[in-house]
Amino acid sequence: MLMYLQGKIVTQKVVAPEYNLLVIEQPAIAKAAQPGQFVMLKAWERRDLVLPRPFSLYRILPREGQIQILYKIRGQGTAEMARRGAGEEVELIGPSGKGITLPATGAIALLGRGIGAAPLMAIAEAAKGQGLEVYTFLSARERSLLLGEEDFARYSRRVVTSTDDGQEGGGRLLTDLLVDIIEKESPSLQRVYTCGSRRLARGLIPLQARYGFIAYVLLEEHMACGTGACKGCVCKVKDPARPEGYSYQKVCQDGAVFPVGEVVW
Amino acid sequence: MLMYLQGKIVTQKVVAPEYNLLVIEQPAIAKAAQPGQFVMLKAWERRDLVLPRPFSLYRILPREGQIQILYKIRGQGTAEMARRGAGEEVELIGPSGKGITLPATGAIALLGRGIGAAPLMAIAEAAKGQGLEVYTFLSARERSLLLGEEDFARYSRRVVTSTDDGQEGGGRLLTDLLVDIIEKESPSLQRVYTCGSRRLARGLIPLQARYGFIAYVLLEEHMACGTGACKGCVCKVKDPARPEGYSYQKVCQDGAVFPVGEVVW
Amino acid sequence: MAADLSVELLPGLRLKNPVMPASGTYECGSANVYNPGQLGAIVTKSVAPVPWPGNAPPRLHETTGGLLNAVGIPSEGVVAFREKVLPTLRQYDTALIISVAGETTEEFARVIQALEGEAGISAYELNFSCPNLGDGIPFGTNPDLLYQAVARARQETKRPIIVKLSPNVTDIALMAREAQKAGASAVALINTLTGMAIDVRRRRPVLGNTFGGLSGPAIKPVALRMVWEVAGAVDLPVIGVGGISNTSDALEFLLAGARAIQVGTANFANPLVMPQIINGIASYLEENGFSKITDIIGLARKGEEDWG
Amino acid sequence: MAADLSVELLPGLRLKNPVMPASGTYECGSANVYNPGQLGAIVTKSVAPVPWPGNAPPRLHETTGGLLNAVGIPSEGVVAFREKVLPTLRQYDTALIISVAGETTEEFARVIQALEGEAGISAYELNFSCPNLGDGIPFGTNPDLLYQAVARARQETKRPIIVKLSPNVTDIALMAREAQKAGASAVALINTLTGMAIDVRRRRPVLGNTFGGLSGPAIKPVALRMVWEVAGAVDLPVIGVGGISNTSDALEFLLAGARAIQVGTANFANPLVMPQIINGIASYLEENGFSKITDIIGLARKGEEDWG
Ligand SMILES: Cc1cc2nc3c(=O)[nH]c(=O)nc-3n(C[C@H](O)[C@H](O)[C@H](O)COP(=O)(O)OP(=O)(O)OC[C@H]3O[C@@H](n4cnc5c(N)ncnc54)[C@H](O)[C@@H]3O)c2cc1C
Ligand SMILES: Cc1cc2nc3c(=O)[nH]c(=O)nc-3n(C[C@H](O)[C@H](O)[C@H](O)COP(=O)(O)OP(=O)(O)OC[C@H]3O[C@@H](n4cnc5c(N)ncnc54)[C@H](O)[C@@H]3O)c2cc1C
Ligand SMILES: Cc1cc2nc3c(=O)[nH]c(=O)nc-3n(C[C@H](O)[C@H](O)[C@H](O)COP(=O)(O)O)c2cc1C
Ligand SMILES: Cc1cc2nc3c(=O)[nH]c(=O)nc-3n(C[C@H](O)[C@H](O)[C@H](O)COP(=O)(O)O)c2cc1C
Ligand code: FES
Ligand code: FES
Repeated sequence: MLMYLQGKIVTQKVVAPEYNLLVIEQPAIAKAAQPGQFVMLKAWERRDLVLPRPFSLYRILPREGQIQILYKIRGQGTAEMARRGAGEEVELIGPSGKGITLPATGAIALLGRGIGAAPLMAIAEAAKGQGLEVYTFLSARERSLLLGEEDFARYSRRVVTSTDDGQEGGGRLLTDLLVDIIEKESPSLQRVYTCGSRRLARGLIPLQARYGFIAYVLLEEHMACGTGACKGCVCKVKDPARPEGYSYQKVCQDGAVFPVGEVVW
Repeated sequence: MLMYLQGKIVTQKVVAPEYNLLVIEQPAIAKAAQPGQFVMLKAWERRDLVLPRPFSLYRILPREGQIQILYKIRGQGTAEMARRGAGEEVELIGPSGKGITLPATGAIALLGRGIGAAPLMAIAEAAKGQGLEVYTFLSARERSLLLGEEDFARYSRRVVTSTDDGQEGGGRLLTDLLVDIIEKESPSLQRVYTCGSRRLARGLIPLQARYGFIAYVLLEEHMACGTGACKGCVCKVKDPARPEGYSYQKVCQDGAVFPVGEVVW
Repeated sequence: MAADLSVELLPGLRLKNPVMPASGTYECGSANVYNPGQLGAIVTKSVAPVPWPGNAPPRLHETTGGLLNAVGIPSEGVVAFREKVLPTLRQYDTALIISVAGETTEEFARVIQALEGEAGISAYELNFSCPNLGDGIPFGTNPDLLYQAVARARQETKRPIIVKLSPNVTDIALMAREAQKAGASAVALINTLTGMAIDVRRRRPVLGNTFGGLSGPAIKPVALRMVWEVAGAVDLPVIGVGGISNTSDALEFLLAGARAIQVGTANFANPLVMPQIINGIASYLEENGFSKITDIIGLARKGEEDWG
Repeated sequence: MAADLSVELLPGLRLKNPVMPASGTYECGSANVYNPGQLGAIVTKSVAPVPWPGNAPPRLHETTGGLLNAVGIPSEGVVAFREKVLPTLRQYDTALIISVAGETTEEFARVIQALEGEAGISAYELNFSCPNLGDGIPFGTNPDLLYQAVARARQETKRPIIVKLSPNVTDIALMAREAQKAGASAVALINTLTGMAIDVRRRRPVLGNTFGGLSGPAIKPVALRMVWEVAGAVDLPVIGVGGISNTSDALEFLLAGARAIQVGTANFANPLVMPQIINGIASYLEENGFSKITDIIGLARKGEEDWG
């Protein structure tokens, strides 16, 4: 059930150039949230920024009553967020979206590009907690932008990285690196989750049948409400019942997690 | 000559509930400015606040290369200003307006209500520097809102105060208190400057002939440019040459100082 | 004593307070925030005669103080609406206004026909923002088309008809007068101003639909001016919409002559904004010595002659 | 190599760059900030046939992302303008555009007559925002009046005539076509959107004139949409105006098809905004591999069919 609540900033720290980690005290949301869900956040009184901004839950800590957000400073909203410090309040709507459903047993793989790593951390932690094997694949432009590597290592059997400059993983595609691991280690891979790159998500489509997993992508769309009310955040999803062959689904309510094979790319 | 420059905040301090004193390093403006002039100030990137805000120069310190602004936190712009601290930059356009011309000898009186005291301080300091006698009259709702009393005392032969609650000056009108002093001390009063109350300014009109001084008022009008370009900040000034008997003058360029007798109230 | 917030919006339709959502910006119970029964009325997203998919994404873009939306009117169609949505909406203890969309005069009539057998509908609000299938010009900007569509809808129902006006016209008072002549019970204004944005990096329009509707605080001065004009031009209740984000905004519209107000874009950032405005209006009335809200409706027009 | 910023605004009128002030928002040398000769052109405050006082104060009110102004057209009148103002404006090494205001068709013609003997005027810009003395409707919202006034002005001069369009109309493309038919050389749009604000404490309109014109970032989406529409509808150069506050805003208008842009409200908070935009456009061109500004004019329309 969606809530509209104040949260208090516990800490905010810079984790990489232009990337911040925000820790927020908000017990009700921490208790209700599932991995893959997100919140709408507002941290300003400025009337020029009329919309709250969507952010995935990077970590969900029900016992501490906290949620964490890993974000990239992109425009005016995130710049304002970055100015807030411990003790200040933010406004939150959430938890939004359907979140993910983990398989009962076996292994999962997480493929994140850049800030796309953010929602994967919560999934990694939950999967590990449930006794699943986690394989994490991270890519970015350069090493300093590989986010959360150490934390992922705690929850993963393996963390494989790749940077565009070739310093990590020879700059190879994460899907290729995934195939390597599958071929070498034959994990019992049930689900793959990806975020941060359309190319990565599309690259998973042909691999599903070959390796017997189902791949999901966490989509982004510009959002106004985050609660299903405005109908603004749609993506095209295959729909054989329609003459066009697709229908629009709301990323905020019907997603943000979608099977890669159902999205019209 | 008007300039558009950055200024660096030296200090900002709360001087009364909702009243702050801002000290800004800006040598060129400090050097060029005259008492009675003002600056247009912007201290935000928010695009909802499209206009800079006008503030009188409370003190002009050419040797220190500083200007000071005494302001009341009223709306969103002044609230943003109050959030800025030492070392942060503000944008300034100025010095704007004509400023005042002090008499060569004799005495002047200053009548300020509330934040209207702000521009009078720069006048007091200049007058004292020129060897004139200064009589200062300040009124406010209550004692804590009498602004700059101690500083005025340094430049004034006398500081007379009145508060609406009667704790000071029996709550009497400053014009009445002025008459008392004139009657008792017979100063050689040449000019009277007033700011912060239309009633005070109008009250000075009949006193001019009786006591042989000229009274000026520092007017306020909502401003966009502060430089004479937008023609938005007009007040009605008597103009016998026109059939209507008045014409519009720009507060920012033709004022903000006007003879009380010329303003159409 | 608490001030009386209730208004008789239309003869026989008394609202407990003058605050309601703008069509398409509020879903009952989508956030667990308050009981929608507290509102003066519930207004639905516009309902189309048949299922409509809406526009291609991207559908949203934020501008300075505003929101461009090119959602279009995605709709499950009136039949699905009647079977699946209406029953839950009727549960709330407040007035229910059904927003109706169409691309032809007949389509408006068809939606109304499909709903006439249903209980619990307080009024229809006709949304004329869709281009007319015939000539592509929105009903809302063509006085003759508007007249025809309202007159046709009037034949279908005895229920109150609220005509929602588009601001993209030269003469909003003329449109309101046409609505009145055609039998409208009230007018609501404004719908969104047509706008667009260009992505400078990709060098193409941001929105999938190129054009979108601008809403939010940016448009409030235009909305208020049009409400002022219309309230002075027709003898119908006026509902004010456009950029209302807080109590002070809402009061401006009431003082200009609106008998009720709708809140749209502001719901997104602050899901509690409508109850906050209801409370805020009550406080304003009490602090200023008014015993009932009707005392302030149109009050800024008193002595209108004096100030132009 | 530095990109070529010059544009041929009109046959025979080449500007060194496409950036100029919007009428009424910039006074040459009023702040000692830069040489106005750097600008693509100088545009004056509208000049009236005889001295006009302008509207009663208050004339200004800030709204979210916008400015409401009810300045009116205070003017020294064309004779005083010619004797006292024009000589100094002519000194600057750039194009000079004289904005002309009137309340009747004849008044526009009179202002132009009074200036025809003067050298150094590059073009006239006709400001149709004043209500017509006859029926009170602004020229800018009545296509027939607009046509007449432009045609009449056309008789008076061989100089280029820029027609500045009001956005307060149903069909801006129609207005632009009327201007073209009547002999306009170019169109500039938009002037301000009519709006208002109410003082909730005093319960009366804020502005002395009740209504004012809304400008600033709030109106940019509407201005851009209208520029897009008009650039697709007429065969005339288009000058884009409305809410431009930085380089990115200016580029949006150029990409939409404007051959030049005007900056208004943004001058107040940032007197350096125009030179900054000129430099910003140059950087954008260089970073994106364009050698001249004309390469990007209308570029967002390419493949227009594809995206609606
Ligand atoms: C479901 C979801 C989860 C997300 N999770 C994260 C996260 O965990 N960490 C993170 O750094 N970012 C995340 N994003 C992206 C984040 O919302 C944007 O970076 C942010 O809104 C940018 O705001 P701004 O004001 O700084 O940028 P501006 O460019 O000023 O934004 C202007 C407008 O564009 C929207 N916008 C801009 N970029 C995006 C985007 N990529 N997706 C959606 N809307 C956008 C903003 O919401 C705003 O309405 C997520 C987006 C979605 C939809
Ligand atoms: C020549 C001049 C000198 C001034 N000197 C001082 C001073 O020394 N100290 C001080 O505290 N204040 C002074 N003021 C008033 C000060 O400019 C306003 O208090 C300030 O602009 C309020 O801005 P805001 O954003 O906080 O208020 P908001 O209410 O948010 O302002 C909204 C708009 O109204 C305008 N505005 C609001 N109040 C006034 C006002 N009284 N006069 C003019 N415009 C106003 C703002 O500039 C802005 O455009 C002066 C005004 C003028 C014209
Ligand atoms: C996302 C969105 C969807 C909307 N959908 C509708 C609609 O279906 N029918 C309608 O009449 N108006 C619709 N509107 C317009 C609003 O009801 C309202 O008239 C407009 O947004 C101005 O009000 P605001 O500034 O408070 O948002 C929509 C507006 C938005 C932002
Ligand atoms: C204070 C002010 C005065 C204006 N005076 C005129 C004028 O005299 N003639 C005119 O054609 N437009 C005038 N305008 C309109 C502007 O030229 C411009 O069209 C409008 O402000 C939109 O641009 P902006 O958003 O960049 O300000 C004025 C605008 C403002 C804000
Ligand atoms: S963001 Fe409003 S429906 Fe998804
Ligand atoms: S504020 Fe622009 S002319 Fe005075």
